Amino acid sequence: MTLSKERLLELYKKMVTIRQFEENAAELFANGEIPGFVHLYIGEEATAVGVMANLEAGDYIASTHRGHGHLIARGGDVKLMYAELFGRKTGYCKGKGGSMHIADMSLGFLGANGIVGAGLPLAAGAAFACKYRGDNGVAVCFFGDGASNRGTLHEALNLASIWKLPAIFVCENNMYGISMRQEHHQNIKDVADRASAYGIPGISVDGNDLFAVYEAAEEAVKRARQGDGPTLIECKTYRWRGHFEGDPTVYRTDEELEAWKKKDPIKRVKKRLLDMGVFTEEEDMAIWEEVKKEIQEGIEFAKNSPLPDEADLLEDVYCD
Amino acid sequence: MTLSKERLLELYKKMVTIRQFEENAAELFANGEIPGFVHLYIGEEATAVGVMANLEAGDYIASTHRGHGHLIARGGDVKLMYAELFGRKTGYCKGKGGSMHIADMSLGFLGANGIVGAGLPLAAGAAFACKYRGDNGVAVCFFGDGASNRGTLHEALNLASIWKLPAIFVCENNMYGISMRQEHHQNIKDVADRASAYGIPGISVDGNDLFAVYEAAEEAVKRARQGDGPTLIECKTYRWRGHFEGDPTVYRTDEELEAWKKKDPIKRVKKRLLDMGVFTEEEDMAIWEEVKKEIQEGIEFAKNSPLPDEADLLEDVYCD
Amino acid sequence: MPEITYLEAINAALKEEMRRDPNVFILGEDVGIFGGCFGVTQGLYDEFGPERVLDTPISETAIIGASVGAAAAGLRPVPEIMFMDFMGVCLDEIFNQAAKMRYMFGGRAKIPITVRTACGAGLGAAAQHSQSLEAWFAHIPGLKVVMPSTPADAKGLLVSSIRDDNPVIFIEHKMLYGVSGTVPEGEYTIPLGKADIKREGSDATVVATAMMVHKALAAAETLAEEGIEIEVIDPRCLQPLDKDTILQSVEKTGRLVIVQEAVKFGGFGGEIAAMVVEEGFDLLDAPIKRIGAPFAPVPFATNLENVYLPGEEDIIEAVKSVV
Amino acid sequence: MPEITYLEAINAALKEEMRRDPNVFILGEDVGIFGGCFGVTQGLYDEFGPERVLDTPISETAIIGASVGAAAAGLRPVPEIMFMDFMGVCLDEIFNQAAKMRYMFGGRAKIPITVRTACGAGLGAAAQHSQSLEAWFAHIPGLKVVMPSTPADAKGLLVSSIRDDNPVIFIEHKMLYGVSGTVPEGEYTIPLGKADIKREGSDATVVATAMMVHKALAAAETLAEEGIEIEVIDPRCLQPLDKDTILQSVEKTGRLVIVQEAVKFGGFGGEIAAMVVEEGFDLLDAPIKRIGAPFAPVPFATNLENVYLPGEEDIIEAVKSVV
Ligand SMILES: Cc1ncc(C[n+]2csc(CCOP(=O)(O)OP(=O)(O)O)c2C)c(N)n1
Ligand SMILES: Cc1ncc(C[n+]2csc(CCOP(=O)(O)OP(=O)(O)O)c2C)c(N)n1
Ligand SMILES: [Mg+2]
Ligand SMILES: [Mg+2]
Repeated sequence: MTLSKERLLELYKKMVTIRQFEENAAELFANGEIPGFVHLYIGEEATAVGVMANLEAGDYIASTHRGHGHLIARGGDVKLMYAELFGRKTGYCKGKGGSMHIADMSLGFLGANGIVGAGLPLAAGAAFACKYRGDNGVAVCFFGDGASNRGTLHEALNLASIWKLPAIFVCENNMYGISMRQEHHQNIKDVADRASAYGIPGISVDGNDLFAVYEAAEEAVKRARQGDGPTLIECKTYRWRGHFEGDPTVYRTDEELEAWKKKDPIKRVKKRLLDMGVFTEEEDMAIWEEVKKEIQEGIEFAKNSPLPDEADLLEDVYCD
Repeated sequence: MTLSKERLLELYKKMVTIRQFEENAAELFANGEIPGFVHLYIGEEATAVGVMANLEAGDYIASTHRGHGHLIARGGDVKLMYAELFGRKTGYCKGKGGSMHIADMSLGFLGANGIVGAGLPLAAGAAFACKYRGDNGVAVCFFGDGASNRGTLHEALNLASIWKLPAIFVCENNMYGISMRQEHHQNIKDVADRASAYGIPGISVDGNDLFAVYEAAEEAVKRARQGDGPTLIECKTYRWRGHFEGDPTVYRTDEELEAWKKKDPIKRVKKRLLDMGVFTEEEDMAIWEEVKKEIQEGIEFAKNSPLPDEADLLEDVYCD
Repeated sequence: MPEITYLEAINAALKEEMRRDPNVFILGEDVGIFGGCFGVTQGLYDEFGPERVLDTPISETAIIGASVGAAAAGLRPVPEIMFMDFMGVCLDEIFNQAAKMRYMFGGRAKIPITVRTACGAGLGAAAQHSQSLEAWFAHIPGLKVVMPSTPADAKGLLVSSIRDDNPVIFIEHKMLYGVSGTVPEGEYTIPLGKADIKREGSDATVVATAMMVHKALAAAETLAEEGIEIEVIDPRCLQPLDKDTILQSVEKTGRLVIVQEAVKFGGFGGEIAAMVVEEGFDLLDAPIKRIGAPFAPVPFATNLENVYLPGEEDIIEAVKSVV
Repeated sequence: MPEITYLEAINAALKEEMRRDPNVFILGEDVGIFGGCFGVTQGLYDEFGPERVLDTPISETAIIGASVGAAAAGLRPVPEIMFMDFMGVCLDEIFNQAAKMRYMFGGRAKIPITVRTACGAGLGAAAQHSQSLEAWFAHIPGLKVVMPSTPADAKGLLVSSIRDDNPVIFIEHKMLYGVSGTVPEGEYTIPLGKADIKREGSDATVVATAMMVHKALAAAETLAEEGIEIEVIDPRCLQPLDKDTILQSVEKTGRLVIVQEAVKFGGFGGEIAAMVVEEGFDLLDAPIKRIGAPFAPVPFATNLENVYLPGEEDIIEAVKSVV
């Protein structure tokens, strides 16, 4: 791993941004300021950031219903994100998509997705485009442990394998698909075990460890760019919030949640950065403050943005 | 393996019946007497017969587009089968289904299927019904190497595994899905390798060896009836005919075909039965003659059967 | 008669049928202790246990495929597809397997499966969680399609659906779950294929489904104040469709307005309009009006979703344009 | 003008567009050296090689899903789904992904994908290989739906579809592959959304699609002998639908017969009928007649399939009943 001090601080700041973005989203949702469904990423920050740190301009990402963290990690603009959550004209999708459909094509971010597992073949296709053009790009697909039981996983991984596509399939195993624990929804210990069914490498890492995720993704991205085909990476992690905001989480215990909070991915990086002398406690506090300001600005931007024009309802269905 | 002489002769006769049924179907199709698509099973007889020999009344079977062999192995009536291929009122489906949809619910035969891979979840469901009722039944699903790349495989095997369903998934790996060779459509040597992705046993056997197939299925059926869950069995075999009648088979060589014809599953059993002293050459010839008569009777029955009544066109859409 | 919600009515129907017939079981994502994404299956897991209330993986293809297999083998599965928008993931199992097996097998199979699912917008759930796709299913021979608008209908129709030996697509509207209404005491059924006249009137016939029945009834109140009496007909089932009740009403009123929440273009309203023109052309004194969503996916922003959805005003305007 | 078959016309369009634009590629089951189940892609593998003519596993979900991803990333995929009946296996990728991405993303994506598929009965291929399901797609905002009936239309419309920046469902009728017709020399396009008057007439308007255009033209010959001149309109695209050409014809004839091969109930013919009643009620001098398949799956036996399919006689009878 060859991350400079600046890069480390940048990644850390992204994790903090995700955390604060989501904490505020929870509050705004509770206050009735965000309509629809909101799925938060708190507790899983290391996964998005560790993977995305390996990507470059020209790469593609297919995200999920739990996509805020992915987009922030990719460099998305929190202003446009909040504006979208609020359903404003200035949002990423002009208010037409909402949390479950935020996309940023300029970042190769092919959208959050309301259909579980739908991103898998999309990413295979984007990876195919990179290979077809020979432009050295790769495509990453995030998906959950629950999604790993959809047929799309099977078909997409098989296709990516036989065509040796530059794709990285990242399973965010947060132990649950809504209420269903992994041990009930599949009869294997690691989702990564499924890689052998497609003749591709599969690796399972601690998804709360930024460095472990980074290294696994680094290797996978390298393989992909070299033309050696796809990799399945499983990141074991946990979502602190309910499945969606409003979920009473009857299916899990407080103890389990508390145990995972002790493994807070942000605190872990922080400790490491302190140990490494990358920053001091004060500098850390400054980062949190700086992010807080950006988040507040994002929320203000959203709140002050106009609603979509009703006259635009039928725009954007077709290209001309 | 504990097959009596009578059972061995019975199984052998079934293989001969499949062979002759199909050879005649090829000719009848060429003569324009059978409309639609016909997919023949010649060369794969040991698989259907070896598996089905382990089943009992009350068990279920989900078949494929290449289903004639399965139904004959299960004890289907060749008269009703030919009548169906001919599109006659007396056929298994009153002429409404044809080759791709022959079913016999009284034998638990849930139908050939025109949709590749569709039988997999159907069989899981039938196995569930057996388990739900506690009636000791099992369900077998046949599917091809090509079908093993459909999402239904993934979802059905996962479901069967977590619910420990009494299901046996039999992949008939005849090396091709239409024109696509297995090594091009998947990046694994054995389809059976996929079993580990679901935490179930997977075994690969010589599908042209009746005894090998029988033993693998015996074990799998035992496991299923004991409540130990599903098994994936791969039977390596080869179809002598084109994918469907009329296929010019540009995608394979004559040498390959000839090499496989040398591994004729029927000749192999015959040799074994001769060696074992189960029958003599003369008795074998008598079997072929007997079958020939039954087949001819079946064809006559079909030819002499009336067409479906046009007035019945709208019958059978709904139950009352 | 007791007053309960649409959600409670569906829950009660499930419970009663499961008590009555041991072959009935339910399966789907989070239908167990979670009680279903919208809470419809709450309490069933406690009463019937994991053998008859089965949480499934996120595998809609297997959920429906296995249900069809279990039905072919003699059980009566009631699978839940959480949002109707997910039907594209398991459609083959519905339209090529469940719907056609009986016919393809010459009448020698029956597939008694009731697929419950939630349609409709109004929740800010955007394009992939808000659709009304009933038209797809009504077009497929072999399926029955039920779309209740009230608690009483939901309960009686769900009981009938579960007892029916054919595959039934039972479409619940997610914005109706909280709506209350009286339901008959005790066990009752409502036949599949019988429309209900929700309000009588003589000036125009309004055929509406699901949520739109409520909008039509609200419009009726407003119109009544202006002296216009509309007859509001809820087909309740799209297949079989009760043509007679619709035609009889048009005979009386001479005017027809059809209201659906689904995208208007290519929607089921076209079938009703075409049927009336074919079979009751001479009954019509004015053009038929159809109301439905415009030709766009469901937008997220609340203000856009509100204009997108057909509403009371649209109905009032359409009625006034024909009377 | 050269005379070629419908199949050759489609093959030529693919070849020309692949030569013209390196971003165009095709993928599907057996489209390579096998040349496609019906032979439509014959020769393309030889010319363009395995990089641009991709044989896929039997994984329709991945075929379409990957096509959508590749299109979002800037390519122009032309996937083939061997039979339209298999659409239930990849419908989510079509209607929730391809069709909606642009709208959901606020207009900031384009998905230029042309899904080719074969519809239609007549081959004895039975219930799961004979369907016409165009109504499903026409109901989905974001898709264009094309259904050519002649070699010339097939070629010009396929070229336009491939060049179009929107997802297009291009529906070929398998019984038309062998039908010949003249096509213009050289490169040409036909705009999506423009109907074609296949025969002029003044006594009744017959709107027909795909194979039914040919049956309508045959019926026209017979009717002409009896002095009845029908105008045969082929919409060619269901979305966008050329309403004007239909309404203008009805204005002239006052009579409308709509013919589709698909199951009549809930089919696209209902949309046309309803549209005309809404927008051209006063133009009609007689009830609209719709012709389509009866409410049953496609039967296997040839004699049943023949009665099942709408034919020339049905059209003649319908026309006579309204003129
Ligand atoms: C095809 C489909 N089925 C079901 C759903 C409903 N749903 C939304 S998120 C979710 C759970 C997803 O679990 P997982 O993949 O583990 O992701 P996580 O939410 O844990 O991040 C479900 C069932 C859906 N959106 N799409
Ligand atoms: C979902 C689906 N896709 C494609 C087809 C067309 N098709 C029919 S058989 C077949 C090949 C099947 O290969 P395999 O599963 O290996 O069975 P085999 O024919 O070799 O016995 C294909 C592609 C289909 N019927 N259904
Ligand atoms: Mg999860
Ligand atoms: Mg095969």
